[in-house]
Amino acid sequence: MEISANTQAIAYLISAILFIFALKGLTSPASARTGNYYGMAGMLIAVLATLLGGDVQSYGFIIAGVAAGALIGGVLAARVQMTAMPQLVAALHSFVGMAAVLVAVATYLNHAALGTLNSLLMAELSVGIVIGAITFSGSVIAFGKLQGIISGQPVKFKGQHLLNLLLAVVIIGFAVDFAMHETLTSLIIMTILAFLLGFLLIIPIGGADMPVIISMLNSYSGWAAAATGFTLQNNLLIIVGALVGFSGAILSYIMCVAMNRSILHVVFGGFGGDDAAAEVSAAGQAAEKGVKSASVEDAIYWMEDASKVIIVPGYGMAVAQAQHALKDFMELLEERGVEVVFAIHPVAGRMPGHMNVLLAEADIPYDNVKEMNDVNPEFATADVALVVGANDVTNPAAKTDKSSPIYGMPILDVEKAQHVYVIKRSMRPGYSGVENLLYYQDNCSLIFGDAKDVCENLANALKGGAH
Amino acid sequence: MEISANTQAIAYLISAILFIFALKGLTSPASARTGNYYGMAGMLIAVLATLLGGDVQSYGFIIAGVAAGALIGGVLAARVQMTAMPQLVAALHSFVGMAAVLVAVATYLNHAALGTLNSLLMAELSVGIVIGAITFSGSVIAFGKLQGIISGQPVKFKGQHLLNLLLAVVIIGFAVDFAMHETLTSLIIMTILAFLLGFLLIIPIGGADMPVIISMLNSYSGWAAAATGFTLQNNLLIIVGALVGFSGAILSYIMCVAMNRSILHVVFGGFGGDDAAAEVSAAGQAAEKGVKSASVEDAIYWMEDASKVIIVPGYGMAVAQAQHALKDFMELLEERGVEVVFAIHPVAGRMPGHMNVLLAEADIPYDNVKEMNDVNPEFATADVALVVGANDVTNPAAKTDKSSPIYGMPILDVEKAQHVYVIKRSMRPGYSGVENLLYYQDNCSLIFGDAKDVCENLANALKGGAH
Amino acid sequence: MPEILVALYIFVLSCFIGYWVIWGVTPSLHTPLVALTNAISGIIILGALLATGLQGVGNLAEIFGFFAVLLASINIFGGFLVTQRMLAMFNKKKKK
Amino acid sequence: MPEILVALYIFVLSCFIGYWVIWGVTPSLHTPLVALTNAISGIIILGALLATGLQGVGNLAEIFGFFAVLLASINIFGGFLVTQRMLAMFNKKKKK
Ligand SMILES: NC(=O)c1ccc[n+]([C@@H]2O[C@H](COP(=O)([O-])OP(=O)(O)OC[C@H]3O[C@@H](n4cnc5c(N)ncnc54)[C@H](OP(=O)(O)O)[C@@H]3O)[C@@H](O)[C@H]2O)c1
Ligand SMILES: NC(=O)c1ccc[n+]([C@@H]2O[C@H](COP(=O)([O-])OP(=O)(O)OC[C@H]3O[C@@H](n4cnc5c(N)ncnc54)[C@H](OP(=O)(O)O)[C@@H]3O)[C@@H](O)[C@H]2O)c1
Repeated sequence: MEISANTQAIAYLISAILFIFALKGLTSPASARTGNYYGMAGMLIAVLATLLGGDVQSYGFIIAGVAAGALIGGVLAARVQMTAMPQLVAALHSFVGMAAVLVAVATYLNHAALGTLNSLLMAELSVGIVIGAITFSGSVIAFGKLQGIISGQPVKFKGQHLLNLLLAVVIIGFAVDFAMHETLTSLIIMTILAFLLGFLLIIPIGGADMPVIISMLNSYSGWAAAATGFTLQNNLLIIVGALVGFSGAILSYIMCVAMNRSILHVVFGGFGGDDAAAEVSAAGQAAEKGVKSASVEDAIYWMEDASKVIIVPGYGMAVAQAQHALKDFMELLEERGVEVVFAIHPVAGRMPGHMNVLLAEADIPYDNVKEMNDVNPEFATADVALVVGANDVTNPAAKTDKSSPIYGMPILDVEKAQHVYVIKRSMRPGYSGVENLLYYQDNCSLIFGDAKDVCENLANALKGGAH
Repeated sequence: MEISANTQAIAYLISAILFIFALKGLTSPASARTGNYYGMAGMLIAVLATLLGGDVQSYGFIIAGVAAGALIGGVLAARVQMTAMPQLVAALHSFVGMAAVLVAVATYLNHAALGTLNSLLMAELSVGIVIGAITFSGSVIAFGKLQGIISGQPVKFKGQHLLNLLLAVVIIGFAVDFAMHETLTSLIIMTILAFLLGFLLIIPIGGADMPVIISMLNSYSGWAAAATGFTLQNNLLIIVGALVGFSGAILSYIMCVAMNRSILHVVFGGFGGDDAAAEVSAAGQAAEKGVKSASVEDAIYWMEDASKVIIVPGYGMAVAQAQHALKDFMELLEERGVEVVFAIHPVAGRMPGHMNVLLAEADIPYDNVKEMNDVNPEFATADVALVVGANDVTNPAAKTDKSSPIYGMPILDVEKAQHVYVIKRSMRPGYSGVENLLYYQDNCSLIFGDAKDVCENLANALKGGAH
Repeated sequence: MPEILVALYIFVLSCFIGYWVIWGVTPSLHTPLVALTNAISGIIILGALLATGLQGVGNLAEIFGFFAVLLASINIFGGFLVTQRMLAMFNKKKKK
Repeated sequence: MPEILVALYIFVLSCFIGYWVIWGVTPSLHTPLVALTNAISGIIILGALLATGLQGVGNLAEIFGFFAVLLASINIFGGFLVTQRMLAMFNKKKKK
């Protein structure tokens, strides 16, 4: 069976519609699964329409590639820990980037063999290759930093940004030469330099900033797909590319707003490494007051008969995998008639929506989980706020201390609860390296220990205690 | 100066973007004016690009047409009363419909003269003509009913819907004949029948249902423009047509939901005319309890020292043009430290957003104006709810009386206020013809009189009274 | 792609845009929305211009075209101006 | 319209759709969103299929194409399945 170009175009349109509905499904958890199926259907239709379109004539390599890809992808998806999602995502981005480069080069070779090259095509190819290559090497670095293969420390040297700028200019130069004179060497040099640029752009960024970078690279991978669509005159690639491009861009934007930093600051800033200079001011004064530490029993005392407990999970909960223990604890509290709410800050954890996925993994119903703006007014009426491995997102310095690097970042109003208990292992600061003024408040005590252990102890205390 | 087809295509794209931003501007009153300017700019660019495109070679008729149109349109816009907006809108829709018909016919004539007709083109032309003609005659009837030129009563006869269906089939038949054999007579008959169909479709619908119908026709006029875009291979027309088409469709949908009726019920129902059978049940029982009537002074007594007064405007306020008097009254109350809120039901008045425009006309700041869902919880804390010429949107029967035709329609929870005063002229029911159970509640009294007069009296009482 | 398919693509994508942009309109501006869509549906004037301005074809087409230009212009000017008038009312800020 | 302009139209319209559809995603599903966009950006496989399957051109292109198919497939399968896994967690209803 072979379908005409027009049938193919209509199939592509249907598949574009399905992709849009797939994303629209994510409007609510209830419709999200159906959305994912729409996405799968769209992909299937698109692939079939391409295979049947008459342009594809040999299937051996394709079958091999898809089979191997299905196997690898399936295993990755089944095995990955929810806490390792950022790495997986980075790895997948790098694949899209590399695929874009490979497709562009192969398209060039095909057109060269058929003698159908022209300047516009070569210009479009260059755009695809450069964006793809940057996406690839950038994502590889991001993956390495997140996985701990490469040190998370920002690698910095003088004139870094100037070098990158220079490199970009040189790349454009080679691209122009390639587009105008069909010079193969220019193509090769351009590609290599683009890989290098991706590497240099991401290496100076601290490991902790990787979530924003990953979203940025997600956006790039979308634009790379769109650029490929222009080269291949394939409208479906253009549509999907734009959708993905916006997804990454909007997520980076959301993260930056929630951290009160500009994207430029993330890309050029080298945040969260060495310089913790400005934080002496208010925090320094507060330090002299000392910090109270508490035992599990102290905390239970206030929680077991409370009317409302708000739990604030953070990165530490993810690291310690404490969500299941928290779920047990929540159920025990609810059995005693305590209302339990989980309060999620938009950048708690290390990627957008990170906490939601972990809580969902532990089967915590999403009606119990509230976003920052919805839950903030509730702290004032809560008996206890239990902070589990969260830090920066609870730091009142963001509201009060103008000299703090996180000043202006919207935070959870934890300090308004009657009692605040914070579970963490040490006095070390969180991601931003800023000391947390919350710990010096009268109503706040710290429970030192691993989040999972402490949560299990809390649950046990509630079970065991002969109340 | 003449521009190439490509430049023209880019100009059209820019103008499409501007139109989208124009509509996006209406997201908030703050950005709406800029949005309107975007719309104007988009239109200017589109017209210039067309005139310079090389296809247009004689300008006499065009200049005359635009000049006359500008004059008529300008005068209409400057003169129209805000309360007469529904009529204006209906008239303008009819123009779009007629223009679509004229353009399609002229396009046919041009192509016939040049000998470039083909079946696809003629099929598209037929779609454009039929939708355009229905839009035209339907809107003319709607205009007539709203303006009172034609009786608002639904005109009904047996077999009406069957006749319409038959007509539609016949129209399609002639369209097919035209597209296949280029028969001019078929074209003419098809056009005439389409005009007739538009007439027959709208004439059985009661005057009070016109707002929904107008939105529906708005939607049609969009689809007519899109169909013209297909015939002329003009992508800008397609884009704008789809935008307008969705606007009308969504507004009809919103109205239907707010009235808890289906669009089919509106189109085929003949609501709000004769049959007031079912309403005896609960309303009948309540009627025996009698209704309290009150004087302006009674109402002032509870309002002058209240902490919160919620004003519920409705169709009667629009008819009486009472918004300016209400504004004075609001200011006098505020001077006395009373919090005044205006509560807007989504279908208060006779078109979506009707009340908002009137209140804005009277300079009432839009911070004082709240939508139903936001304001409903506030009634319980209000000392007085003052209902000014609203009726159906306050009828608790919608919540309690399953046999009521308006059962299930979301309403304003007026009855929860401590005291309720309703300004209206008589015991006649509102638009739906259903008796209002609110009037029989203990905390409710009616102030009989024209809304404007009563509001002026209220203001005077507040000024004059030596409190 | 043949023109008709291009048109179809554009139509479908525009429908999505229409859906979202209209749902984004705040309810208090629904009346101005109606007026504004009235104005922009005057875009049908492009068809009218082409019909009227084409050289060397029948007079009848030109006359039809003239009326189409006239009607569409009324929509455009009437629509934008009345929207403007309404929005000007909304734009007044709280004085106090 | 020349193909490049068609592409431009489609690109611009899709950008608007992208803007609205992504802002509509509820924050609690942002992680699945990232995984899903990963999956659908595997659409680059279309380019890979064309590059690999074209008859009678150099072997080099075919090999490049093979790797592109492989990488894109990993994305597609990995992306959809991990999204599925995550969403399955969300879908469990409150038991009580
Ligand atoms: N979510 C995103 O998309 C995103 C993106 C970019 C940046 N960020 C940044 O990430 C930060 C997130 O804030 P956050 O409050 O969730 O985390 P955080 O500020 O990084 O703090 C995490 C806390 O968890 C504690 N912790 C670590 N491992 C633990 C364990 N095993 N048991 C118990 N406690 C443990 C740490 O203290 P100890 O070492 O003393 O235990 C630390 O104070 C924000 O600054 C945000 O800007 C987030
Ligand atoms: N807004 C929309 O988009 C839309 C669309 C379609 C249908 N509708 C329908 O329209 C109705 C709107 O409800 P509504 O509560 O605003 O109006 P309503 O139910 O029609 O009631 C209007 C009331 O105003 C009174 N009134 C009329 N002229 C008056 C004057 N000069 N002075 C004082 N009172 C006067 C009338 O009583 P008297 O005659 O006794 O004075 C009547 O009870 C709903 O049923 C809705 O479904 C609205």
